[in-house]
Amino acid sequence: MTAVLEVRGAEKSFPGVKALDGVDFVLRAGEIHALLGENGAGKSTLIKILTGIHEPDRGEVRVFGQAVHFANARAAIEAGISAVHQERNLIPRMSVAENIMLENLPQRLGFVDYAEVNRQALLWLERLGLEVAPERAVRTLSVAQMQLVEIAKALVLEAKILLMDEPTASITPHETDVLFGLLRQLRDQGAAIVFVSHKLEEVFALCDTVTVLRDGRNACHAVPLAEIDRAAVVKFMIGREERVAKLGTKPFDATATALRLEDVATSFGHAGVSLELRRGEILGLYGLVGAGRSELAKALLGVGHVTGGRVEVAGKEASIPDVTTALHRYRIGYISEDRKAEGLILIHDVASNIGVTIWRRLAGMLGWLAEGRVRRAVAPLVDKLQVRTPSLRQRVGNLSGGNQQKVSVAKWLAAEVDILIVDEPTVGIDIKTKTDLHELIWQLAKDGKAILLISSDMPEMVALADRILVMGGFRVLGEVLNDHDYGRMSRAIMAHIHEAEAA
Amino acid sequence: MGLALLIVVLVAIFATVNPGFASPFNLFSLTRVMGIDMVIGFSMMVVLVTGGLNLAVGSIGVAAVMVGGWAMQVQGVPVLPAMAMAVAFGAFLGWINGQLTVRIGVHSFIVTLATMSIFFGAMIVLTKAESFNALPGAFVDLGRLRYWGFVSGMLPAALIVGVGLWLFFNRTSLGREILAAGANLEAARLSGIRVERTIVVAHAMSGGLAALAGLMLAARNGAALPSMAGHIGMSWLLPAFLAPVLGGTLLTGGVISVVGTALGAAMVTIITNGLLQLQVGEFWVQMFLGLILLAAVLLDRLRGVMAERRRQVR
Amino acid sequence: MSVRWGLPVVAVMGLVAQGLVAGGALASDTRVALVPGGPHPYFAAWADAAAAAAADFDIEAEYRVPSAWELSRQNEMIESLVAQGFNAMLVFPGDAVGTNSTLQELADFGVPSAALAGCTVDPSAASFCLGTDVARSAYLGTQELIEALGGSGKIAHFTGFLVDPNTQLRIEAVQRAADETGGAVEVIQVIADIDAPEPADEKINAFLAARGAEVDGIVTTAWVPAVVAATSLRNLGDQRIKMVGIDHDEVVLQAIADGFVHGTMLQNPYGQGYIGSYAMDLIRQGCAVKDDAPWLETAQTARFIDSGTAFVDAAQVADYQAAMVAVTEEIMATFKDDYLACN
Amino acid sequence: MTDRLRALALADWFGLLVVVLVAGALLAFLQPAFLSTYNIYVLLLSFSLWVLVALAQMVIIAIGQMNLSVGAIGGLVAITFAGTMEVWGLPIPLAVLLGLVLAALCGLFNGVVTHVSGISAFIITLATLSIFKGINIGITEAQPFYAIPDAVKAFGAARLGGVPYMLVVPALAIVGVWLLFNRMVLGRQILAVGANRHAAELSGIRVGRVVVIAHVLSAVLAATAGMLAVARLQLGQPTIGDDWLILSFAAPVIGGAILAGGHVSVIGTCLGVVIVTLINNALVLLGIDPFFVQLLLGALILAAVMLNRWRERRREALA
Repeated sequence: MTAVLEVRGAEKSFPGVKALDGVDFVLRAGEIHALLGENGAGKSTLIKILTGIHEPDRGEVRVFGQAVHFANARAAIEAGISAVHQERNLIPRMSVAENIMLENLPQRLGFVDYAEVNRQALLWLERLGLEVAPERAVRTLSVAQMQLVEIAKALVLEAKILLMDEPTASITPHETDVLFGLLRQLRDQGAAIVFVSHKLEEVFALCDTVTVLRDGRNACHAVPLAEIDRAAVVKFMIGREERVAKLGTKPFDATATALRLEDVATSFGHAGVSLELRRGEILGLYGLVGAGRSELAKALLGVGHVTGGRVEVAGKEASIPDVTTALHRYRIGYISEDRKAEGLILIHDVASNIGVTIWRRLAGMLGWLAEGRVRRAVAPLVDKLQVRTPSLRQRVGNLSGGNQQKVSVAKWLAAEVDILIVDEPTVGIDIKTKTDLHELIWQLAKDGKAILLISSDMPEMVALADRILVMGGFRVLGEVLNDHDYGRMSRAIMAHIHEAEAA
Repeated sequence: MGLALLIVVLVAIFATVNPGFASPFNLFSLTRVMGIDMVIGFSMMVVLVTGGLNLAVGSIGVAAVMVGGWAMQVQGVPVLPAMAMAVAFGAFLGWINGQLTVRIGVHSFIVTLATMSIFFGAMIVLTKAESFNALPGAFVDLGRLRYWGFVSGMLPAALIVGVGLWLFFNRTSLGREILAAGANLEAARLSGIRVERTIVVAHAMSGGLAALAGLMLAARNGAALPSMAGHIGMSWLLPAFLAPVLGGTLLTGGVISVVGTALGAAMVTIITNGLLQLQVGEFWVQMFLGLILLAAVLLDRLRGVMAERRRQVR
Repeated sequence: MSVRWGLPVVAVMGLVAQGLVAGGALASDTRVALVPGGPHPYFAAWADAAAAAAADFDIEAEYRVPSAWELSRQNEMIESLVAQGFNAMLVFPGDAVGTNSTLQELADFGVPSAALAGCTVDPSAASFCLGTDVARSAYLGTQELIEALGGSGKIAHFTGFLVDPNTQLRIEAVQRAADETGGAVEVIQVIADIDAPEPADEKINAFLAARGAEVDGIVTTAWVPAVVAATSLRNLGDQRIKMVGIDHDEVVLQAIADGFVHGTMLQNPYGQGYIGSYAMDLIRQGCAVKDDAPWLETAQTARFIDSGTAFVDAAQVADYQAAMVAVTEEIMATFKDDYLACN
Repeated sequence: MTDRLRALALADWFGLLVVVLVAGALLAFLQPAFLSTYNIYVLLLSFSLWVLVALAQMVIIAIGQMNLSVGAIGGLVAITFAGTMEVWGLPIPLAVLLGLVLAALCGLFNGVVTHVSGISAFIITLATLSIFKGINIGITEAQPFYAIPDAVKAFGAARLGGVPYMLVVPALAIVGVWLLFNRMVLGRQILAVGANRHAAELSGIRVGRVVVIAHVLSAVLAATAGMLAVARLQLGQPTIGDDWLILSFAAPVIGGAILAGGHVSVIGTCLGVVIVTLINNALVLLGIDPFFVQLLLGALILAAVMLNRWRERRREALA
């Protein structure tokens, strides 16, 4: 097989960091090639070089044997490389079809030919099994549908080289199956596909070859996946054996109810949601993206409102009009799944990000906030959570993803909440830090906090939760008592989901 | 700070080319304009940190001053309570802006675009556009206050306000909350901050500061004039935006530089004054002002980029 | 006017040094600056007047324009001129009230000043006000209009910025002239705040559309409305509606010649600049302003000198400048004796 | 058919259309002269000028930026147009062309400086506003140019019943801009850049080029407005453009444009201009005391914005 894409000795430095330090990468026609690595290993830099966003400082990139220098994204597209990027890259007010065709809108007499736009887009929607009208505005779609539009947008170019950066992050298992079928079909037709994912299960299910990066270098280079196993891949990624989170036993008082929902309906559209969360317990909320889990959390916090049923906090009926009340009266905290948009203030420093929940409490007369007091309140938490930061003055935006997540946990520890809602705590976080965070959450529960864990990461759920509520369509589909056996638990959970899909 | 350096260079150039620049008379009038422009700049700055804008600074300033003038001249209210009334009235108008912004849920640009007309129009209706020119001597004397023979009282006044603002935004919970909400509204909301309130407070502060700037200008003019900020208060907009923007306050919110705003105002006043002194053809002054401002903005940007590079390398 | 691309530094420094030695006895040390409220065509004649005065009286006289029509810009300009060594100031008040504090400071610094073209409101540090009595001009213009209408009819008044104190006086004066007819003449509409040409065009034409058939006369008391109204009447081809404009814009003058505008209330900017510079030089040389001079009293000040207000209609429009030169010469002839006490 | 009606009722500008019709009916009832041929002509004249000003701003709002220098560009081109004809005796078409080229250069400057420096266009155009206006004042020394060729004057004054000839220019501009944003790749790219700059970049759109083109387009539209103002006023006033800023933002925003970028409505903007024009017209037609004019203008603009926002929320609730 011929190499359609070849990277030799790529180097790329950013001020202060050497992101790529002599990386090789070879992609052949007719293969699906997994590109793996921890955050900061250089994956995204390599992808950005291949899509024309960055230029390498040194080394060469060859496409179909020709040395290329991409000045911008357009140049990469023209060279025959198309990509599904990790970030959302759709124009919300434009139609599905126009988004898909945006790189190359068909024209007639200088005007966009919308009939043709819709016709071509529809072909790909059908192949992906996405049943939405091509004229529909993207902003009215669900997250999973948007992800599929994103994929269609990359496929429509019919490029010989396809880069897919975490394409399955927010789509359902069924949609994932359809996508994988399609990718295999494209591969068999001779396309070369790069597949980036944190879900090793998917990598082993789909890919033929793997390249792992670590610290800007090749940990391995184009190894056939048939020849190695999961443990070996993980070792390539983190440089040693995977450390299993040390979670001891965690008895909790079954009588101390922290939060109770009875037949709750919300302005987001939840109906008949009941649950009970005890102090010291980790209650999992499992469900696919769009099941209504984060929305439930937000309704409890007062971002939306509870329109029916009864909410009790620590045994007393609670009405929560806004987040301030949730935090200061009922001591409920929420670690958002979207760190950048909802969790952290990236342009502010560590001290401010952690202190934000307790400024009111620390303030003296006339709201006076002595710097020393904030520092004394914040510094122990930074130590306790082992946030790696040069100082409390460091901008949070300059920290790594894992450390950012620790900061957002720290701010709720500072607030001394009793009930902590943790939403997708380890999305986009590398394996090392992930283990730390699991231990941290476990420890928090052990210290007596009631934790509502929202996660789409089944292994995480099975490892951490005491009980798992399965959600779908803004309702509770069922409950599973966790015995920490992955196989049994995942079957039980999926059974609830399939039952609901069938009904 | 790059601006401080730029200011030193400009002063050196102007003082060398025209000794009149450094004369006590000129320094006095320069520091007086500087002080007023600083407070106008602060007035815009406190709204910029929320990621909003306040186009009505001029309208509020004039409306509040007319209230103060009416209180002093017609009602015989003593100077200090009358000034407090004017500031409170300005804050009230700002509060209206804040409430409208939060309630309607549109950008404050649009809200204040409408209210700048409304406040100014109401002021004209109520005053019949007549000025108050028999203000108490104690008030008018504030405009003539002079220290060491060449510093107008306006400058220390503005600096005191600046120190107050710096403390407010760096050392009080409310100030920090405004900054947090300005940087990331949703994150602040989910951290238990009443974000709507921070926006309303920022607008009210902006109104109060605009009123204060108006009072300073009224003291300088010796009268409360409906015309002092131009048609619907438009002539304040340039100094209002230039000072914070040159000083590094982000239009997207969340970052504040009180010192920068003060230096920005100082630089604009010095450039304007210096250009007048240089006797470039007077009709061309405005163009040179624009060019120098553009150069300053670009230079500052370049400096920022370089500093960022250096910082990252370290 | 010449555009100066930087005077030789030495010369500037010399001049400044000279200027800063205040109260010198040399005949030619007067440096007078003529400062309008902002860029505006009305004041163009001041530049010529300044040049002529500089040559005739052996002084330095310069026309310096604030970069925008704002009181604060004008104040900055005036202060900077003093710093540059100008020692006498002729100012069109950016605000009839607000300019006083600046003039007071000039006086405190030993720089005499006078209000030119428009007046400041008393009490003022201005030595005198040489210019147009805006109220009187509006009043006389309205009377001319009423006469042209044959003593009765409906009239409209178009004027400038409401926040300009002069606008108040004009509105009142027009109303007063109409009231004096005992109801025969009625002011049916006042349109203000139309100093920018596009809104003026929009509003004046809207008015003509709504009440063009009803209205018999128009009086305008600001530059832009006069120009725009004259153009509109010309476009409409309407010679029925009588209009009295203000100032000497070519458009207005041509419309008078062509019969679309009845006449205009001329002012005398050249005379203002020329006589003003002359007076300032004398005051600098030790003359004092007399208290018992034949001052006129206006709504704004008790020390008013009329620089000449003339109504010009089709008969005089061809050589309106001659009329102004005559007025200027007339005032000049007795100015020193009438208004100043020199030793 | 009912689907079509429903789509119409859901369109951004439907509420505005209702407002315009109701306001028009009310005005016609209160003041019969409102519907007179001459008043229609006056309204259309105002509309002709303002709609170009509003479109000039709208193009920049579409990329999520602001152009504070529209008025300054309009004024500079106006006096250049008038001045070159008076002083150099340039033939009209050449003067028009020169004006457009000058505007394109101004826009190019705004766009390139904004893009290359990465500083917000708000700040850059705040500075260039001063520069362009300064050049204007420097050249004219505040004196108007009077010698406008008769052909230009005639064009500014000519009408066919209630329709001014001048309306041709904005009509072409409206159709052109509508086609641009709804049917042409460039327009869709402008909207894509405004909605999500990063996504647009990754979709192979040359963001810098699109931003610069939008600024050039904005300047050219402003220039067209400036030259029409000369034809209309029959003289080259240096103050042309001084008063454009508020309307330039008010009309697109009333028309449903999102200041953050990515969504503008040409029809909505036109209706926004109509509403502001109607308000101004009504204030004169109804003989409102001049002291109340500013207050009412602001209050009505606020009311229009609130109404539009209320409708939007209701529509979102329905969708």
